[in-house]
Amino acid sequence: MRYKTPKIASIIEWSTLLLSTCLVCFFLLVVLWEIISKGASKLSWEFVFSVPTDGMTKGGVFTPVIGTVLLTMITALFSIPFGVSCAIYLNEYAENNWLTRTIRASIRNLSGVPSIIYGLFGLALFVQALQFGTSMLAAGLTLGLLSLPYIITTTEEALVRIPNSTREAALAIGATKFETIKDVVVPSAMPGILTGVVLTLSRAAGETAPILFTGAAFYINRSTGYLNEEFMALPYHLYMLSTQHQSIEEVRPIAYGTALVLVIVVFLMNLTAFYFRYKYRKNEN
Amino acid sequence: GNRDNSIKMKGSDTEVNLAVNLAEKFAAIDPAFNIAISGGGSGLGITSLLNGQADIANSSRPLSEEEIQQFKNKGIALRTIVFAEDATAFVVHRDLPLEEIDVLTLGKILKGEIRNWSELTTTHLPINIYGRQSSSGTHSFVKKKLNIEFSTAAKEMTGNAQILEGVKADKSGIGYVGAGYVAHEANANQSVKILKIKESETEIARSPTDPESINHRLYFFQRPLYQFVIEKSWHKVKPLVDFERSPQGKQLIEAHGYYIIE
Amino acid sequence: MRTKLSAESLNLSFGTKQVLKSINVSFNEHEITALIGPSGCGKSTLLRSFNRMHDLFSYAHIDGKLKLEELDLYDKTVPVTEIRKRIGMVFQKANPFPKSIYENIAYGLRINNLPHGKDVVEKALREAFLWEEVKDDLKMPATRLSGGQQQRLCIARAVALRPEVILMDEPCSALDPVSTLKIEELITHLKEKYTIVIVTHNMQQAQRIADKTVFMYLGEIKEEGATQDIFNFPKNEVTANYIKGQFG
Amino acid sequence: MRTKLSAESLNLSFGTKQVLKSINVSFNEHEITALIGPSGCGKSTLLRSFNRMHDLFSYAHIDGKLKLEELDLYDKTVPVTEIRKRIGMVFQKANPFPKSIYENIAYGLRINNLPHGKDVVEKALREAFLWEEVKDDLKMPATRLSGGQQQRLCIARAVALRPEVILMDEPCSALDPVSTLKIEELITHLKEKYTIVIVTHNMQQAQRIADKTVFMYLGEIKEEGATQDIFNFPKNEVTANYIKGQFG
Amino acid sequence: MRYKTRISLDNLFKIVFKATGLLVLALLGGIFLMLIYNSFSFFLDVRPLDFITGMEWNPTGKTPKYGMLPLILSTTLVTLGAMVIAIPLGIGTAAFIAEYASPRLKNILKPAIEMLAAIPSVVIGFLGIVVLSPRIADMADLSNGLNALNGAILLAIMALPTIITVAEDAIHAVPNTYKEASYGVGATKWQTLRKVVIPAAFPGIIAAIMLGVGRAIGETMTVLMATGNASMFPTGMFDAVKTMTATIAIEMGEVPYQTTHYYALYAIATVLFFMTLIANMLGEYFINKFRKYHAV
Ligand SMILES: Nc1ncnc2c1ncn2[C@@H]1O[C@H](COP(=O)(O)OP(=O)(O)OP(=O)(O)O)[C@@H](O)[C@H]1O
Ligand SMILES: Nc1ncnc2c1ncn2[C@@H]1O[C@H](COP(=O)(O)OP(=O)(O)OP(=O)(O)O)[C@@H](O)[C@H]1O
Ligand SMILES: [Mg+2]
Ligand SMILES: [Mg+2]
Ligand SMILES: O=P([O-])([O-])[O-]
Repeated sequence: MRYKTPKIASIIEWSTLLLSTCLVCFFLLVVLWEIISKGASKLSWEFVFSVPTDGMTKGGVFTPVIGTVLLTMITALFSIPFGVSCAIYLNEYAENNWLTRTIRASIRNLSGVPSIIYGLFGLALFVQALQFGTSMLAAGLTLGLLSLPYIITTTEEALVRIPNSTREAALAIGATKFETIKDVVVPSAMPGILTGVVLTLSRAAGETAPILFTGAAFYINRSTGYLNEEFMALPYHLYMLSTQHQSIEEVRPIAYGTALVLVIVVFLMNLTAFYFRYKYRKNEN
Repeated sequence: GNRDNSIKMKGSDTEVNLAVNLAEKFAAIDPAFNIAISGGGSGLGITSLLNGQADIANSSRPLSEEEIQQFKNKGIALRTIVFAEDATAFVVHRDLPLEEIDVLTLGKILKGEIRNWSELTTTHLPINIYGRQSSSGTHSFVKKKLNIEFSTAAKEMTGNAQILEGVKADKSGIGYVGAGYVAHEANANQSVKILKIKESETEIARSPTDPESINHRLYFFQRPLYQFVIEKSWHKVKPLVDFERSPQGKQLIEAHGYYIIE
Repeated sequence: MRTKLSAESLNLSFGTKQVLKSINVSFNEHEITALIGPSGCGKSTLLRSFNRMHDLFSYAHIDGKLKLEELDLYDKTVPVTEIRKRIGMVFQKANPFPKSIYENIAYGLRINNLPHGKDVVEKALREAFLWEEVKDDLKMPATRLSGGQQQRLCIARAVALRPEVILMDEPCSALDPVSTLKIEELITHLKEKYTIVIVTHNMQQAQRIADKTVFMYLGEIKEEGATQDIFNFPKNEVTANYIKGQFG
Repeated sequence: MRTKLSAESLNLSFGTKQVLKSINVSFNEHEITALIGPSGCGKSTLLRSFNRMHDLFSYAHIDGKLKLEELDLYDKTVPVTEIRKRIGMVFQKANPFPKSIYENIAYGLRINNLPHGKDVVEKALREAFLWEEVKDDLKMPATRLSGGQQQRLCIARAVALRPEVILMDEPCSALDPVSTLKIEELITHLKEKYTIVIVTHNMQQAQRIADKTVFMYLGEIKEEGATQDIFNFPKNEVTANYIKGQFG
Repeated sequence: MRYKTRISLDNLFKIVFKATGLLVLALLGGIFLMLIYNSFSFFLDVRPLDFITGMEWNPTGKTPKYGMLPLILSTTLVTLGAMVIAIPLGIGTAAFIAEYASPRLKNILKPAIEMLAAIPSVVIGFLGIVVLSPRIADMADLSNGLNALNGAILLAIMALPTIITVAEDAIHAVPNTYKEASYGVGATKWQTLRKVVIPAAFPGIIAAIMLGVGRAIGETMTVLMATGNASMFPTGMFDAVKTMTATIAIEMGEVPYQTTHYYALYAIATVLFFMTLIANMLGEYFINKFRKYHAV
């Protein structure tokens, strides 16, 4: 009988947490069910590999798929090296003084800056000042900029978690600072870094606001993949199909199909990264 | 900079679907043809021309004085093409007991002076206005034509289609869209009702889907659809414009619910 | 006996708290010096200042002259890795890399351009008397080892590199007497080639292996000298009390 | 003497590696039992299984009966916190919370609804002979203390709660002889009220304070009995060798 | 590798890291400068006070009105609604996953949450149009479900994964030794969670909430698609609202450069920027207060 109170209390405590988890899962299931059940009928290789036709009321989503893939590649190529280096600089090199703290605070703050503001900045910097025009390159770099603070913050969080004694261990055997970082600190922090990068990139791939003014087009008739041309992207395509297209009702199945493809593309990216992370962890053990 | 054979077309949401279809058909004839088309509203198209981000702007309104000046200041020469005639349709829910409306009353509704359908009909519902965003040529066209300011309660939908969606579901909604968006509504099972417009209480109400009225320029909200082309890009755009004017192009335009007036 | 490592009027403070007070000390080549003193007196801090581990803390202020032979350890033109390569360290709390047992040894060898084959790793683990226990689990994360095993791993890692000086901060604290004796044997063996400084709380250990003993108290060096002298004829009263405390 | 804590045919493995093999052992009330044995033999693992610290590792498989008086420690209906409240623990590697020194002590008191004023904290720190060294830095993060200071802090934290059983995993490994003696005094003093199990590598320490000694080897208990008997008349050859300091 | 090479590599990378670090900082700093420069131009035309406290937003009217109070209010309404839902759910779920879930369940839940995070905002907005808003309209007997509530629920769903993942990572990263120490003094799991684990993971949790709020405030597509976009003064969760982000998205494309309206949109962006700044600075404050104990 001594344990009665704690037990009931702990059941209540436990179920509060369980309930919130269930609710979150419910949200996910609703979203997935809606998209899969309504989009599945459209989904086929043909849908993915054919271009939109008949004023986008028929055909598939090949053009936007290509656009999104290329766009994400530009984003990754820009943001990962710069983001990770910047985090390493801040955490391993910069002295922990007020300046660094201010910079860190600013970067944290920048990860809360609305993505549309990055769109404005991309417009001003890449489209206008650097004369890239509304183009794949401008949009990709804009998304890259948007991703930077996230990558920096998550990378830094992962780095901070490595205890100093681990760094000391490497330094004490004569490793240079760079070697310590490359061989000990970064590998130990890798799962955290990877998680951050993955989440950031999949987010970037699904972003619409920053590419609104920097290069996304309602329609292009051929996907040439040139960096200086406008492009179609899956998220923008879905936005257009669900709000702008002439016959929203008629293209709704295509919209669902597009949503499903977009979700699949993003999930595939995540799975690839999960795989890397899993492999990494296995190696570590 | 753009590659030589690649065209950027931006602007009117009213025209964008038509433009896509035209481009698609033309691309079948000329495989080297390469175009990117975006909507966003006439204002967006014109601004993009100014900013060097487009070769053609589709516009459902003429250039404003201010814009003409801006082009002059920047030293950008334009060609103006009128390629079709549009009739802006006002739509309400199909259950609303209202068939026609005069311009003055319509203005009051859009201004927010008349706030309840009970003032016009037997329905007791507050009026919901489904409008367009300010970059819309249609938006400024209606505003100018009625000489009003829109009520701030008006929802700003980002495209014609969203307005239709809204009105379809909303028993108390009213909205406006280009003719192309209701072309099929006239005969199909009518998910929205197209209001007939009369210029004053006494005149005949006319429908935007009635070619007769349009051809005689009798519908109150009728207007030309423009394309502005940057002179410098004219050489690459010309084949497309020629295609629009070909019989096949004209046929497409009409099939989309717009009109050709010679 | 040549002086290998020395500190001259070394003062060190963390923020406003002074932890080392005008330390003058030198450690001879081919000798083992024991550093003893009550907990918190600054032994680890002194040891760490020789291979510049305090560089990691911006709030640590250090002044004085520290030298490895004629080399000024805090000279800006001397690469710190060079120093750390020549001065190895075993930390008070075992800090294996979060990598496999094998990698823990191989890594240091590899970056220092030393042979790093399986045989070398095995030899190092054997020297620290760890081989038998781990030979089947070389791929296991080192963090899963028992406390004493981790400590021996860290000793193996440091010794494998054959630095000129080895600083050991209580290397046997988590070890049973048998392993301790074996490690002591290793240390004694190593002294023929290297300079060794060892922090220990174990007075018998100090007497067994140290040639010289340094007694620290509240951030100062109270007494130093040949081990036998310190333990049998302490000059300073504090030293005497401390040493008696342990026999008493 | 009543049996307070006991294990009956306890087997424990990490993955496929068996670390404890059919352990049968009991610890008496008001007695100090020393647990000795070479590094890696399973002492920490045994200790940790009494307050269910292996629950944290999914790859640990445990079976057998562990009891606190008549209470089955692995009974699903018994809240594990209840067990841990009654069985205190001092870990082998000092693990202060990343909080201030003061909070390190006050925290445990607070969540157990014990008085947790400044005076209680002071008393606990005094008992572990840490007060004088930290009284001006109570707000400093405990992670900045020296190794031995951290260890004493952890002892203070555990002892402050006055659990029925105190498990200590090498509580004095990082301590100098003087502090060690004082901690031993504290432990001897505590045994009047509590049951104490202590892992130690220090044979003198075991002889000084333990009533009973248990010798472990390769995951098994080789011998147990009154401390004097074990050290003077070991029955088992392995035990004898270990105590004599010759092995392998 | 030869010793010289190693040292020069070390030096090289020191410079590389520093240079990239500074470049990134310069780029990100550029955002700030751009905002300030353009807003400054705006305030040459319009009084700041009129801008902040003006009750009407109508830049294209005959007499343009640049009052952004209704926009601020709309954004606040939607974000607050979203956070009321997302913060407790998020932290609860994070704690559940980190502390209670069996390894097997965890292996299902974590990827599930990451999946939810991966779902693009435009998809959520789309579902807001086709699934949620009709339900809301039905239940509340409205003609149209495109309103603040619709937006808030959608934003909550979108902020949740961010909050959960980051908070869970933080909770999980709390070293076992702290938990052992707490269990060692007899704390219950719940007590340990609340008094040791959550405080130890506090910076991460604050970061989680911050990222969540940031995502909600900054989200453009969902609100653009799902909240109705009426620039009138919002009076409740059932009103159609036009948030600051949606205003920028709708109006940016059309405005000619270097006009008052153009600057006005940058001014909105600046206000948005400062809203997030305030939230984040509060977060920073707590983080620093706590980080002290994580040193060494
Ligand atoms: N988490 C773990 N995973 C796998 N193996 C482990 C784990 N913890 C301990 N072991 C192994 O179990 C054995 C016993 O470890 P334990 O920590 O109990 O030793 P110990 O007697 O306390 O040694 P020491 O005196 O060195 O601390 C060792 O071989 C160790 O490598
Ligand atoms: N990073 C730090 N910040 C502030 N004070 C510190 C720090 N490191 C050590 N100290 C303080 O400096 C003094 C000396 O610490 P040090 O670790 O050198 O002691 P020690 O002689 O090694 O003790 P022990 O035998 O307990 O390990 C102690 O009072 C300790 O609290
Ligand atoms: Mg020390
Ligand atoms: Mg142990
Ligand atoms: O899209 P618009 O035709 O109204 O500019």
